[in-house]
Amino acid sequence: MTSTQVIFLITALVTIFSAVMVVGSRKLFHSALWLILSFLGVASSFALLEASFFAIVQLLVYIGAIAILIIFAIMLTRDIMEDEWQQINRSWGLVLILVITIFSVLLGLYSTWSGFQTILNPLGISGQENILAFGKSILAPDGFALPFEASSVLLLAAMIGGIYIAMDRKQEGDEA
Amino acid sequence: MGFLNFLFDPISSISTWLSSLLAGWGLSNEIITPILYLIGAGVLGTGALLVTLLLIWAERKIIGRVQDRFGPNRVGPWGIFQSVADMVKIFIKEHIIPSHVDPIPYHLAPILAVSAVLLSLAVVPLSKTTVGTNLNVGLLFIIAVGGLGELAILMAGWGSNNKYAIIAAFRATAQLISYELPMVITLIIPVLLTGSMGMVDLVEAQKIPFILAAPLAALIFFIASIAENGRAPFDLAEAESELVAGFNTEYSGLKFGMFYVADFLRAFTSSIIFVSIFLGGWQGPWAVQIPILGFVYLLIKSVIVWFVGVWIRGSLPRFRIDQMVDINWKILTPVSLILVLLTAFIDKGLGLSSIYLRYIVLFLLNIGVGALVIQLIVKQVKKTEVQVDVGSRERLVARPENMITIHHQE
Amino acid sequence: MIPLSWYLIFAALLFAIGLFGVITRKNSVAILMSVELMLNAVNINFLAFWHYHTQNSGLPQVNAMVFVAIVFIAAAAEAAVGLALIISVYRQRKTVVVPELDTLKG
Amino acid sequence: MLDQWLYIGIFLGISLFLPAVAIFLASLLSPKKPNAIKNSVYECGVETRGETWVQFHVQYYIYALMFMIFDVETVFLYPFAVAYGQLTLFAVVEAIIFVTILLGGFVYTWKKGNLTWQ
Repeated sequence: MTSTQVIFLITALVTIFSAVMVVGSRKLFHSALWLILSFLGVASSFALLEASFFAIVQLLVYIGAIAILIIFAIMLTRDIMEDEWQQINRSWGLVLILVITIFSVLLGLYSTWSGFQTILNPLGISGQENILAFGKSILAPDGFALPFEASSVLLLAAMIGGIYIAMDRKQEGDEA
Repeated sequence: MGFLNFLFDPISSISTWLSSLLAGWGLSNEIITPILYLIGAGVLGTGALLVTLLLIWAERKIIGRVQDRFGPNRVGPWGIFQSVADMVKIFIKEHIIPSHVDPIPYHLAPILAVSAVLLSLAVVPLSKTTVGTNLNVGLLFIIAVGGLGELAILMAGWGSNNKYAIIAAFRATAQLISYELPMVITLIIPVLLTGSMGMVDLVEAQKIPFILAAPLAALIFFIASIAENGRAPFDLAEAESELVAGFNTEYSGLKFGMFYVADFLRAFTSSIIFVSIFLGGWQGPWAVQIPILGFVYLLIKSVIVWFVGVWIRGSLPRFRIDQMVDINWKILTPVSLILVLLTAFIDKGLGLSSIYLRYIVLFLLNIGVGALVIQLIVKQVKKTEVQVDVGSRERLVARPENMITIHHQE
Repeated sequence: MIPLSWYLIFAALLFAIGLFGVITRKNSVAILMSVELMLNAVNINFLAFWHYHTQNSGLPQVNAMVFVAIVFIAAAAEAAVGLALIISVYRQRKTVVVPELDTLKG
Repeated sequence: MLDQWLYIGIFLGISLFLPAVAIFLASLLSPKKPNAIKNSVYECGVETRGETWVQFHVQYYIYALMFMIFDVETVFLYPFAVAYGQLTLFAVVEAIIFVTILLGGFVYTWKKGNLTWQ
């Protein structure tokens, strides 16, 4: 058991625990806070995988933007009664069995693969090589230039669609 | 010679000495590194918090002079121990915890607020040889940890269980995320010029500071970082003279003090960051040979930038919320996006090899875009300006539409 | 140092929890949060395999990185439109609880 | 690489630890005399009625959404900026098209008046 493994196990446990709390919390705002903690855990596992850029983007996009957007939406749709409601469907036992089945089937499939037990060693990349290769590939016409432009269109659609849906023309000006 | 080396570069000398000392005790490398890191982080964090005491005093003094007051002048010479006295007082004040607070967010928020400010120091190179850590995505790291500060504000607002606190928290967060956008976008320009996101590479690439290649970008970044600090003229979220107190209404004692510390410290760290990105950081004459000199340069530059920030705080009146929103979304963000595009296109299109020519072209480009923007703003203001006949008996009511502002054309 | 299997199990667990949340939670914002968990699990898998392939070939691999970036973009788009829909529904029906949104029921 | 992240982790620990210890010490030193009035919610002296329940204006959401969309761009724009020195003019134009498409959405939102504070 090396120290890296211990660090990984701690982050994984924290992440899994907070993910459980996201699903299990009664208050929505608490769910959102647990969600942020699990995003942080995922970011640190990205860092352990030496994908620094994505660890930071995880912080920037998920915690800095998506989590805040979710919290804003929670505040916009908050209801006085929310905490008294039954938060989970009554048939959750069935779903639990289904989910455990899916999980064990996944594990079974993984374990038949020969590379499953590979030890991941440090890559020894501390400079910009990864990001540079990534940057070049998304702009190379024989690389990923098309997905790159398509994602811009996706974002455009999300922006216009989101704003169009969220803005309500009839009730303008009813600010609290 | 050894002594001279120590004098020129004390921090790395100490760390070399410490690591050899620990190795002498038979510790393996795997333990020495974390211990050194722990000591380094501890010294940096404690030092920053202690410097805050000085910063608070200096800022109060400067603001006092700007507003034609004395500022603190009773405790010690020039009142220099005023913030020490304040600290002692705030330490022994009662922590009033209002009923029905949401305990975890309420208690965690002040801690997180300070932590978010301190963390950005971890990647800033303090001299040629001294840097917390040379993370290869340091620049983005600095922006990302700023997001933790927004989180602290939201948690404080929610946890307090107070209508005003939560409204203020939402206002503050909306302002912070809005102004984070021009920061994120303008910082692409230094990365374009360097080809690296590491802070060490970024500073070392600035034999000529980037502010000469991108003055407009630096200006936008500076304005955005003032707004990120939530200080005048962008202090709508805790307009001291208008609202209750902002998101920290329900905090008292040292918990409030932590928000206060975070506020004053952030003013300084953001100027350190500005200096590192646009003004060459520790670069200066003989800074390579004598690293300690680089640290001095960094401090001098940062203090100057910080002073400009305080000066602005003392001089400018507060913006209204619609002006604050307009400045960001209708000026800073579009201008910074267009500036990035133009910089990338013109620099690549001309393909100049001489660094001086490149800088001159980019400088002219920035000035040109800046002049154009100012012209547009002036035109827009003229269009919406309301002519007031001072002699007439009718007076305009102080309403947003009657003021000189940049209005959206419906 | 860390076996690939740990990352895969970790990601599968996170995915399972997210899936459980998506199916069982009643509040639509909570469902969206669970979807974000699942997307995160997918990203862990992508990056674990990225590390694996980079280690095997010795060169920086870009395919997985592009996938992760697209997942980020898709997550952002999904959150933007999803939450906007929730806000819009809330405004008309004063509820965000999925079982109560049963207008289409016969 | 992992070393650098280790430092960040340790620094995060320290930067959480220092204020936490300060607050803990202060809570030991400070007097504790709570009473109902002192602990009531600070809302201009009037007793609060109902829960802290405020309906927020949707404008906040619009700004958060715009911020998120442009923030996500960084996933592509920063790697582009890092690779910039080795790119051809054609590749730079591609990136410009990428941003211009989004700028189109920005202009649309602006013209619709959704960026103006209401």
